Amino acid sequence: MKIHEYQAKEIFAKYGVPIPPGRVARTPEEVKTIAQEVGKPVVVKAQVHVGGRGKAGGIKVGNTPEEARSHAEKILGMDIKGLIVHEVLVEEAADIKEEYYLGITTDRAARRNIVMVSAAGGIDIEEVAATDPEKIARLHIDPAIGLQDFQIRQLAFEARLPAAAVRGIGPFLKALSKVYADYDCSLAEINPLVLTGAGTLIAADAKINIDDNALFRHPDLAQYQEAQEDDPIEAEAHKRGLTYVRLDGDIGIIGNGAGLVMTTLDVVQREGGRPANFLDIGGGAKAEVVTKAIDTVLLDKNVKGIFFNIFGGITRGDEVAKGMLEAIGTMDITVPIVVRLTGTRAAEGLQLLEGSALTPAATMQEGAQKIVSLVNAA
Amino acid sequence: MKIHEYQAKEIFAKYGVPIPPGRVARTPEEVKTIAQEVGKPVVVKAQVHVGGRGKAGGIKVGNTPEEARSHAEKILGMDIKGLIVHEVLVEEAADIKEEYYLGITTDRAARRNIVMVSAAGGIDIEEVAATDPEKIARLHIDPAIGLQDFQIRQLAFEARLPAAAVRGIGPFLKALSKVYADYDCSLAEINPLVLTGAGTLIAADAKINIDDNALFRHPDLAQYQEAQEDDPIEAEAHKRGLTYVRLDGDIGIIGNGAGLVMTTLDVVQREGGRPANFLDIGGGAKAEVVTKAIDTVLLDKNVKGIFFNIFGGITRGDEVAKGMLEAIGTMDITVPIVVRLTGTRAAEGLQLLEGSALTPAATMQEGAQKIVSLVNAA
Amino acid sequence: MSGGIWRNENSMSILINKQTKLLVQGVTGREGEFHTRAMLDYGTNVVAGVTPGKGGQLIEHGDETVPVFNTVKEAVEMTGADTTVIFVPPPFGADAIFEAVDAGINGIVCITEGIPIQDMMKCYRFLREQDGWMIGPNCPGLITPGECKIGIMPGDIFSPGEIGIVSRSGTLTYEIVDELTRAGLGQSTCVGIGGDPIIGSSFVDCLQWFEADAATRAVVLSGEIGGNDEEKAAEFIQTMSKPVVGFIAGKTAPPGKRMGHAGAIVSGSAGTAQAKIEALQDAGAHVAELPNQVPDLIRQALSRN
Amino acid sequence: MSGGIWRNENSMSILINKQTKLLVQGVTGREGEFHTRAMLDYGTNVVAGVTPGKGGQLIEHGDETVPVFNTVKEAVEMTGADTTVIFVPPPFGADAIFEAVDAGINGIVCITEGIPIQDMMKCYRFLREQDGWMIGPNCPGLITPGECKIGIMPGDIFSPGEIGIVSRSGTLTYEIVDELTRAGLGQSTCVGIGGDPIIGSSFVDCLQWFEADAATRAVVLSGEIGGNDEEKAAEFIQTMSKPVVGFIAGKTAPPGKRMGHAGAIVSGSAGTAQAKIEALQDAGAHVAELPNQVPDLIRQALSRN
Repeated sequence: MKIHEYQAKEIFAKYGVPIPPGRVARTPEEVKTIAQEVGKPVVVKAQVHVGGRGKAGGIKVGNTPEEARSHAEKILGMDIKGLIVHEVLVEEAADIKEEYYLGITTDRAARRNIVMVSAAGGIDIEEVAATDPEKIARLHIDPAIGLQDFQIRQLAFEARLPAAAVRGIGPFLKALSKVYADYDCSLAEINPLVLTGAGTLIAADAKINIDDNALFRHPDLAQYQEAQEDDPIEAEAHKRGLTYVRLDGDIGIIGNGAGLVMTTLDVVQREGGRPANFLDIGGGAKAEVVTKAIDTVLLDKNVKGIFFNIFGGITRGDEVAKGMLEAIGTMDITVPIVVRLTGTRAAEGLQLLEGSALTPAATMQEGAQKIVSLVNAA
Repeated sequence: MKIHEYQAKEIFAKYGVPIPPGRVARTPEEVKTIAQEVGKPVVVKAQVHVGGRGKAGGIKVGNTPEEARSHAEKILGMDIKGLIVHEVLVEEAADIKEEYYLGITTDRAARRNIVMVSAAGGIDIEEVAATDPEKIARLHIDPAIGLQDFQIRQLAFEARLPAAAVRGIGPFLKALSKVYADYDCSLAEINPLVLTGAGTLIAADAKINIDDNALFRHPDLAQYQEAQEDDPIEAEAHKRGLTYVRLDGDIGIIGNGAGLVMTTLDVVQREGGRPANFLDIGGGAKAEVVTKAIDTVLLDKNVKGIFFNIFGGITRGDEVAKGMLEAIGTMDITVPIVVRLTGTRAAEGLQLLEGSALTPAATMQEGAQKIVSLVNAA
Repeated sequence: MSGGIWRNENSMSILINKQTKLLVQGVTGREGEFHTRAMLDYGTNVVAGVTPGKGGQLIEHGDETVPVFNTVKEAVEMTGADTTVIFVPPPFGADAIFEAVDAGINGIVCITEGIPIQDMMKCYRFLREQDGWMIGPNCPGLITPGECKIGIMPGDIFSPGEIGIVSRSGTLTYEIVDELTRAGLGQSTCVGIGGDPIIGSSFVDCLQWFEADAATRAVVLSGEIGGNDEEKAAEFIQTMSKPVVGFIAGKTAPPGKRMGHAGAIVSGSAGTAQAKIEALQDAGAHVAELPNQVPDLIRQALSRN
Repeated sequence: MSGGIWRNENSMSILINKQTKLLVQGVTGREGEFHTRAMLDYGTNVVAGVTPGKGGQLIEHGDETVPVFNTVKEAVEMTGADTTVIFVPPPFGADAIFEAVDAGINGIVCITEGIPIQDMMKCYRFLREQDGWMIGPNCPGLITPGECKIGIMPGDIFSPGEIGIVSRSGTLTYEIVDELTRAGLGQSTCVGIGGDPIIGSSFVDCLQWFEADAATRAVVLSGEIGGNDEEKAAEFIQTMSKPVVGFIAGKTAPPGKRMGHAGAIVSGSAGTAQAKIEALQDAGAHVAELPNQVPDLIRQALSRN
């Protein structure tokens, strides 16, 4: 789960991390009021769950409260990569002398969390990672003992931070790793950590992603939960509890198991079709889930046909077939549906489908061929 | 460092552990007021840093506020093993159905912390440990992963707690181990954990000792710091930063290094003397420390002579001798002092002492013999 | 952990066989009990179950009776269980793994899906110090056809034979196994290692076991996009004497959601299907484009070997 | 950790010798610098120091120059240091130990007194997974006379020879060493293991090393009241081929302050001087009543052996 910059900063503030004075606003007037309270030039930042806000015009400096209000009028309601801006963070514009990068994320290959520090922070850090990887100091956290002070020193010295920052980043990295652990993060970043003209350090931007599997032990984060997807159908599918990813083709794909569904996409593409989505209904295909899946796929008006690919393992083929018949009986479906059933009780399942509007297939390849020709014929 | 029951309970309460309603009082009138607030029979408990309060008459149940006040009159000011009672904890008397024992301490042999649970809690737990050790379930905490839920279940089942307590002790043990870790305890106990007639669990008594070496990271505990010793000279020595233990003989013993001082006690005893104390001045014998050490030993009016046993390692013998001469020059000392110096610059040191009131000795044994005969001759 | 290779006396399969004494953690839950019965039906030697607070209960199934204990320690002491399969809900997954290790269990199969990644990191760190092995979490389990099934896979699609299978996904594996069985190619052992970021045994671990197993003549590796486990497997395949046939799912899948800067810095551009296919091919493995091509590639590889 | 036995090629002493390349952590502190100079005077091969933020400084001592680095990692990379001695203040003790281990240091001597016990528990847990060794904390260090001194003991009381010494205390050890040296009995290596509840190497570890060391003919074990390390040592002494002479301090010391119920439950009645003396005697060791009896007992033991 992603949370907004201002929410991440609220968390960091609890851990003693200095952040610029300011707060979130939902109207231009509020923005002006906050800018007046701050009493210095402010930055107005769009709060959306998508990267590249700055380049899309979602971050502006207001030198006066009136200028801040006027920026807010443009930013609030702005569409950034399909997401509408409902909130902006208004805070004192940092007096930036240098920008550093601090980040922690999961390093899957090492099966450990990795901490990264760079003296070349700011929006170009990914560029730095690609072209000058040695400019990013990194090391792994041993889960048995956590981030140790010597590692913080090592990162600071290896990143060649200036002496003031070497002494200063300790509390920032400690807070970052504590937040990371306490909130079950999959990512926690302070970028940039700003060294100001006055020689102090401040977290000018912050980012936190939470491991969805761990949300059960963070009931306090429920308030931050909102649509994470830029696509409205993906958002709706998520609400319905389905694993759905929208693609740009015209054949809806539904199957059980991520590997099988991905393979189904590959086979359909290989037969000349263009998948409209990825949808994994998981194990145990109850009629209700089948109905929800078909309905979700059809929210995409580009869909001209559906390929249902089920390997009956623990899921029994005859029950899947019953679920499908029940589903299509209650829905008004105009596109062709090809159903491939294999595995446990597949024969019984296919028998049940005989005489229905559904087109049966014996193998994945046959099913892919059938749906492609049906959609092309339409 | 030991802290009082009511202080330990304040900490446990922060961790969500249910404790009986009540608070600490310093006068009988306060006790009556608290008993009135509680509105039920209360227990009045002496707060002193010594065991066996109950048997000494320091714990009494008051069925009415007036009775509580009357008990408090007797308990406040009471002398329990040399310590005067200044405070009492007044709290609702628990409706005890069963008493359990929960404790964590350092198991030096295993180099790990050990958790113990018994269904036979209460004041006789040590008796249980001696006679029915199998009635105490125990297991070690792996410092890499901490106390795990399965261990809590294992302790509860192996201690043969009733089903209600098996389910209920989880939060108590988790809080206990969290307090233990967060406060650098060397001991944390809830004894008894009371199962009330109503079927709920409540911590009726609590005990916490803190690792002195870790006090630097617990500035919040400074408020709890007070004399830990029942002996006034020990308390005074502690205040002066000396490692002093009072014994019941008449020969004061001062040396550098615990092992050497302990050996000096043994040798003096072997030569027929009776040591009055253990005093380790540690490394680097500055004149000031020598003065403080002699002064402290002489606070004990039984002392009829002093044996100074120094192995000059890093501590140089000539500097020790200078320190001693300076010390006795400024003090009015009437008892004989034997000084044994060996190691680095010992010869120079002994030369300096020539002509002084101090009796030199070449070996530990010779020194012991000299002080014993001097004291016996006095 | 990764070095701990379990072998039975005759090395007739990897990790599990007829002698395996299985414990089921979470045995009285809906999933746990359902699959306990299915495993008993398959012939798996289920000797005990654990559900805290239900110690003393019995699970009766046909002629067989599985006793339920409160703790794994007690179950191991009373029945000699050496392997466990975990069906507990995700908040209790890591605790169940720790309990199994602490009680001296040698092999762990964790079916549970949704265990927090920080929990698994601690588990993995801890497991690496031990001698045993773990498959999963979030996996279908493993099976030595005709001898022992531990997990949730449909037993009837498998047949005994000489092909080892290791896979990150569930139903896709069944698809491949089904093709093999129908083509007359039986399996020595089939391992679903699970799709989570942190898993007990990797492709490389399983390939080592198959390489050392006298009963396995060739191996099918079924991977998918994400991570770099397939690339690491390719490195090991170069050192193997036995042929490996690969299949990678996700050739047309869109790039995964980005994880901020840090994710990009760590993973770089790795993890695409194309990169994995090329790594396997460079290592000498044959890579099928469709699951139904796997049996032919296996036959060709065996005839060449 | 406890199994990691370091041996030099000719096994002429335990743990340290002329080849030891020593790093000093906390080298610019008052204690650190003072003892660095004393160790250089003794002939110890001090190759580097570490004080964060003082990297680049040099410590000049006579003809010798010790470079200071910001991190242990850098110091090891630049100088090949293999052993470290730690003089940092107690709040940073555990961190210094972790840093040394992480940088690949093989031997650690921790002089620091007052490290919190929970810190040391984590260190010990971590060290046990490594191959190296640690002496201390809260110890005087160790010395192979004439070759290498690591720690704070006065070098001039030691003389090279064949007696190994292992002790829990500082000045008492000097007392015994002084008696041995004056009696013409030199020492192979003398180890002060430290008096804290959690230490890196126990009596048993050191006895194993001495038993395996060709240069050591007999061992002096100097213990004191508290804990049960001496009792464990006695068990090991039964298996040793070399004679051991013991001394236990604290025969007349009052029983230690009680640690509530839990302490009594854990420790029981163990830890008295009498119990330790009897355990050693039952194991075949000769126990001196006074430190000055040690040389004679050693001579008797050697003549019998």
